[in-house]
Amino acid sequence: MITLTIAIFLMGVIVVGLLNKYPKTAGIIAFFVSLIPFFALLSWSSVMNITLPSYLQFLNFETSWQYNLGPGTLILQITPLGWFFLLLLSSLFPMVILFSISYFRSNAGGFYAAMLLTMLGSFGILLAQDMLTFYIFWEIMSWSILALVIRGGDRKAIVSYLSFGALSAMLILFGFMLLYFKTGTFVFAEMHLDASNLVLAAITLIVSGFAVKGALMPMHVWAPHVYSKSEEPFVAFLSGGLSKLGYFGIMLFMYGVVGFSLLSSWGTFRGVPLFGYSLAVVGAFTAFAGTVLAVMQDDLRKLLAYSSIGQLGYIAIGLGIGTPLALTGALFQALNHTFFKAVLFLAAGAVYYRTGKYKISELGGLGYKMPFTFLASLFAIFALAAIPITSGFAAKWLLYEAAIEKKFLFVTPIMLIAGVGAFLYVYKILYGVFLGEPRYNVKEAPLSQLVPMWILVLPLIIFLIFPGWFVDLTAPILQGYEMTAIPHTPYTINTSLAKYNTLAVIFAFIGTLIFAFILYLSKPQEKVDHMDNYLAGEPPELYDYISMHASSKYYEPFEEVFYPYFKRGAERMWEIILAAGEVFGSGARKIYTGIVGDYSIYILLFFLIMVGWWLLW
Amino acid sequence: MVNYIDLTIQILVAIGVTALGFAIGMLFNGIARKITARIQNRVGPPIYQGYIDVLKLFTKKTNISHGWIFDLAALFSVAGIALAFLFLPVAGVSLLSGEGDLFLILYLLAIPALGFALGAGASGNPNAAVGIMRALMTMLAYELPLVMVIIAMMVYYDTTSLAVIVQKQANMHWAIFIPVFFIGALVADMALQGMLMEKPFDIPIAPHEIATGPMVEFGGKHLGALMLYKMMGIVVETTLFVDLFLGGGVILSVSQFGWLAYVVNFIVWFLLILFVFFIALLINAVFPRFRIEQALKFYWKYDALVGLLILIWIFVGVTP
Amino acid sequence: MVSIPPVLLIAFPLFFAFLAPLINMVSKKAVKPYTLFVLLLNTLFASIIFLNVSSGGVIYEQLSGFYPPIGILLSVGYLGAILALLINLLSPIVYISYFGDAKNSVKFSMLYMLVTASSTGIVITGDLFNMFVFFEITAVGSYGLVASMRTKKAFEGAFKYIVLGSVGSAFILLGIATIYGYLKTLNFYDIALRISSMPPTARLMAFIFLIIGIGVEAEIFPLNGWVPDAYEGSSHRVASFLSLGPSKAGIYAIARLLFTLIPIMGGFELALLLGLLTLIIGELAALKQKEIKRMLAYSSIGQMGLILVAFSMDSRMAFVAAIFLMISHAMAKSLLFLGTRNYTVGSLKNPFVSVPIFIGVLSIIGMPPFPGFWGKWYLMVDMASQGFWTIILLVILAAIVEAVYYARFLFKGTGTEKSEGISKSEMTAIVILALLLVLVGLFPQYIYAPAVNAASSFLGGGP
Amino acid sequence: MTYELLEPIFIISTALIAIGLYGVMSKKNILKIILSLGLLDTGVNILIVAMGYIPGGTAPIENGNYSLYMDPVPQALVLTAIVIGVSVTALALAVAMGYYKKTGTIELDKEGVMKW
Repeated sequence: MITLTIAIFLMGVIVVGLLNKYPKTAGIIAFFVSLIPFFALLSWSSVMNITLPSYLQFLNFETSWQYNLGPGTLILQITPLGWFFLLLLSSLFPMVILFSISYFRSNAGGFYAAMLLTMLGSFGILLAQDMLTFYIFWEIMSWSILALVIRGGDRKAIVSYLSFGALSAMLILFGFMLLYFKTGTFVFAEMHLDASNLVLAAITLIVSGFAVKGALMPMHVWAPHVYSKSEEPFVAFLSGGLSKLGYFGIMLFMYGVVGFSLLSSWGTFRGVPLFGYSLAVVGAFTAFAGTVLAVMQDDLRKLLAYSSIGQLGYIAIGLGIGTPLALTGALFQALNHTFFKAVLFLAAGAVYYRTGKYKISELGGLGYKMPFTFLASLFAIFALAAIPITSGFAAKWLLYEAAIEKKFLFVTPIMLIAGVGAFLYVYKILYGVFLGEPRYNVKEAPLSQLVPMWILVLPLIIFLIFPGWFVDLTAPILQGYEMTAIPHTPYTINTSLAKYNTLAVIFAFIGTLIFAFILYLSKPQEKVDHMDNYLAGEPPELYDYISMHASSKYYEPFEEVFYPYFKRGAERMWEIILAAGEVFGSGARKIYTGIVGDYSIYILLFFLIMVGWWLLW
Repeated sequence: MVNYIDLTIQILVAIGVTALGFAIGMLFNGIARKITARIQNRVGPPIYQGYIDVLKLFTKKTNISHGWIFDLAALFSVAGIALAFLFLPVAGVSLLSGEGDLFLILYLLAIPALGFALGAGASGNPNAAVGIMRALMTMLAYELPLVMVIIAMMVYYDTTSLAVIVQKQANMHWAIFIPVFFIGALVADMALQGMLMEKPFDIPIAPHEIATGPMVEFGGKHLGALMLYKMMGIVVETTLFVDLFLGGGVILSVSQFGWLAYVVNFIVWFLLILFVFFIALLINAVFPRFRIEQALKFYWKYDALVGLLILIWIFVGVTP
Repeated sequence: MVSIPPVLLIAFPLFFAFLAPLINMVSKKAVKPYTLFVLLLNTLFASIIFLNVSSGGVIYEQLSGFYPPIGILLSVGYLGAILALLINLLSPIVYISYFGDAKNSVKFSMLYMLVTASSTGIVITGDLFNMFVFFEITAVGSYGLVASMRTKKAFEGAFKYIVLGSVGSAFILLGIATIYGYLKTLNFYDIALRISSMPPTARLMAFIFLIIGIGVEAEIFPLNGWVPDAYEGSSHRVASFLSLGPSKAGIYAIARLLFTLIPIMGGFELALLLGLLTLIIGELAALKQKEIKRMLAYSSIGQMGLILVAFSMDSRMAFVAAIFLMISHAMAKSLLFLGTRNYTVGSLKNPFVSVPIFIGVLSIIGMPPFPGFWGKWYLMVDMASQGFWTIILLVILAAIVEAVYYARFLFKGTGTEKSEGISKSEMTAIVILALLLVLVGLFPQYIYAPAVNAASSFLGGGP
Repeated sequence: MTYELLEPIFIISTALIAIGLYGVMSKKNILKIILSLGLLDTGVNILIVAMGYIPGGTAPIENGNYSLYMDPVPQALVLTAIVIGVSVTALALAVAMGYYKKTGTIELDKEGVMKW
């Protein structure tokens, strides 16, 4: 069945690629192909101790698969961790494809082909059991993203993505080679690592390679360019789904291959491995800086990009701390981020589909025009800002608890402040795009765009009520790392520090809402246009750009305070490194003077050096 | 099996305490106006003016709504602030406080704020938008020192639950008597000034610049709801402060004194929050308003620096 | 299985190359199909010989009636068979691109067949002097091809190539003279057998002479001054052809020299040093390059350096890696040279251009599942198991630099510039090349088995 | 077999090679470079022919007298090398003509050349 899956995927790639002229047909075919990983996921649910309902028993994908490539063997096998991340990706992917069917009006075959390839790559990565397989699928995923970035057509995005992609690939490759030198095998299960510095170097390289995909600072430079200059459904999948693969890699290698006890053997600080501690610090820094930068953006997609960077930083914090509590939190954050960021990017896509604009200062008042898009994004925004009426809060809460439990005195305030900063930029989205005065007379997004958005909102609500179900999912994963899942019931989570009862929150909120609603219903009201306001004057023309909308330079005082500290960012650092490389490059170029006599002199010199070397030797 | 009688009693207590909270909030509004007037050598309105205002607004005949998003503001702000209050231990009585912790409370406080901001944004008035921007930035500003102190306390008491922190301060082992948390209380009090939107941090509502900012478009029952939110907000925020540093006002143990303890504790709690509020009012009366950048710089440079010292103190002091 | 004499591989196109003017007299239109037919037939021969070799081992063939060591010997080894197939497979594909060209020069077709034949000759010959002759034919043909654009740049590049090529051939002759002077033989086996009887000084001198002479053709660092200029001066098609034929033959000769001919002490270390220098200088020089053919030429230099590094590891795995790298470079670089005529980023709008170019770039950078990846992977695995960290680091840095300049170059501009684009025939050629890249990448096992044979044979001192 | 390096023939050939290389390295004029290449070739050829020289030997032509003849292989080599040299020179001259037609000069000037 896996052979068949891969074959179908590859055939799908070719077929949709050839159907470039017929975007709708290609989209529908791609949608059906994209459902396969989800079925595979269902059929493997036994690894998570979930029994499949009888009407789904006909799905039986084999749980392990090998393919002999002559010199090496591809080994795929489902593991709990892989299953979990496959859950995120395979449920997001069909929705994104569904969204794109109506999003693209022409020339979409290449898009679907590359998207299918990214999913194929991710599928392989999540199941890989040895480094060769992992690397092959990792790079397939990586360059299919590149293909999609090229479709976006922005040079800076392409150059930064390809450069960082290569950097990441090479870091990972170098790390793999170190591990291979140490163990003499590529297979994860056969590796016997010890606490030598070589292994430490290897794991550091590997983790920094994955950090590029996970957009951890200072490896994040590519992300804003790519996110803001590519097609929206792809960005939704990239930010929501593919960026998680970086954290999958980090988790796999830190806890699956190396293991917590070995990590601890390189030194611990207050019970946390130093390695993890530094990862957590990097994550916290990323969370904070990403948030601050997000507040400063005017382009909706750039804002969401920096917000992604910031939110992904939380996952790194959780993976760094490495207690069961923290890992649960990190995985939960990964799940939430997958769905809410996808919804937000899709909503941005729907807004663009209708208005053709991405600049926040040029949008406004769409909340009444596109109410369902607005509501879906509102839910996503609640999740992003960790408001406790979506599951977004539970994840952040677990991470805070984990940090306090390990007495991360300096990291936790940064995390919290980043959380507060998130309010700032989500309000920018809300106000700039959906609220304020209307500027466009547009219709609601088409149904095939609304449906995926609302389906993606569902998990945020389900796991709000039953965070315990989520903890159940993490149990087999943690078991693999010789840890036990945190104590929980379906709707409560207990930690050594406190308890979180979702039912209490929900019922209390419903109760207070009823109270408020009664107050609200006390008197009848009159509805007026929301231009009819205290300013008492009409703007010159209703749908004119010279309007009273305040979203242009909305956080100007904020920028004035923070900009000086952020203007010399990581991008500048990399530019300096590149410039240094170019200095060497122009030095090397100067060798080729274009004068044939000089070239002959090189030959003679080489001859003389050889002879001289021999004479000396 | 759920004990329905217990549950009913709990719900009734919750409703009662919430109502009490709203009542106290309205009272505080009157007290605030009276005190400010006295400091400024005016007579001022009567102390029950808050009740009159709310009653008037809710019985007004013309109510203007700017659409359903606008209406969300009224719902969310009242519901949210009441929700936050339910999760606070009040005078040692932990209603739902055992079901959540300080982080939850900090985030619950965001619900009314966000709802309020939604409504204000939906009104389409630029003044409102500017006001919200200022409010959010003030929030960012004061949260840093506040959070630093709170985290120092969490690590010190080895819990994140506010109820447990209050319990550990029982028998007058109030945090404020510990030198480091005395400084912490000062830091947090500065933050409280911003939370209460009193001068010098009343930037968001600055009536002279942006016509009361977010509230500019509200009238009638909508404004009534917002006033309820603001009044209740005073109670919630001062209670949070009292719970953190002043042992929640608990001076008598319930197990020893029975119902008397409740009465005494509630009175002490009331006096303490009044005292905290009074300090805020005094500062309010004598200071001019900051600009928003100045507020941010004040909190992040000076207040947070002290907060950082507290963190270092705890970091060195607490053995893992 | 049919077995055919390897000499056909050389003689056949040579003969028909000289017939081409006759065909031209009969019908001008027939020349292109005729040439393609000849090349394709040669592909067929090459594949039969490849199959013969992989099933039956090395094929020897004497020419001119004398027995070795006096007579001229052809010996098709495993590596020779692979490369002969590679060259003869790719040269018709690149030739396809000529069909869409308005120009119809019989000289071009002749030279093309000539160079194909002689490059093949280099990889299947068993005689040093023979190799020299083939080198010279290749070189003369290539000079003519480079100059065939008849622009100032073309003449200039061709002239530089001629000068350096002639100096190189003089060095080869000197090397041959040295060897012959001592051993009185030019047969590879004889030389290899009796090389130890040569005094070390003479042996070393011969080695130096030969490596300089061959190195000019193989684009090794201090000897490759002509490369950027000649590639820049020549047409895209010729550059494409040069990177698949002559350069591969040259690096084959270097490998032959290193492994079987004159195994001197420190030879591999020297090769490693030269390879690394070539790699780094080539990649760095490409970093700030503005002219696309020149950039690709520098990139070629870097790739040749990498292949030399792989050979210099003197181990089976790395040898296999070198073979994959050669395949990757031959296919991908000719694809890129062909596909980037009239290049602007706007030409990427056409999927039949953008997808092949994309695949080519990926293979060069070393992304799976393309041949370049297998090459780099085996090379790294081999170096890792020997613990050569510094070299791995250098190779990795070079790969990153490579990615940076390819990205900067291929995707520069805004995408709105109009471009004439490339002709249908060129498109056909690059699509076929891309397909080949994908096939080799997805099924490396079919290359791996002969490659391992080649490695064992070379490491054991055979052809 | 011994070689005496001081034999004049070796001195001559080495000198020719050196002159040829010097010319290639230092001259900008295309014709001078081509001439230098010719010198270089000639030097190498002389060296190879000299290598096969046996004092008193005859030409390696089968005429019944087997006693002493030159080594035929170097001569064959040199013949081939001369042919190749001629063709390369011819090609180089053709290229020089082409260059002259395009630029009006046979100097490889410094400004116009492709470089870097």
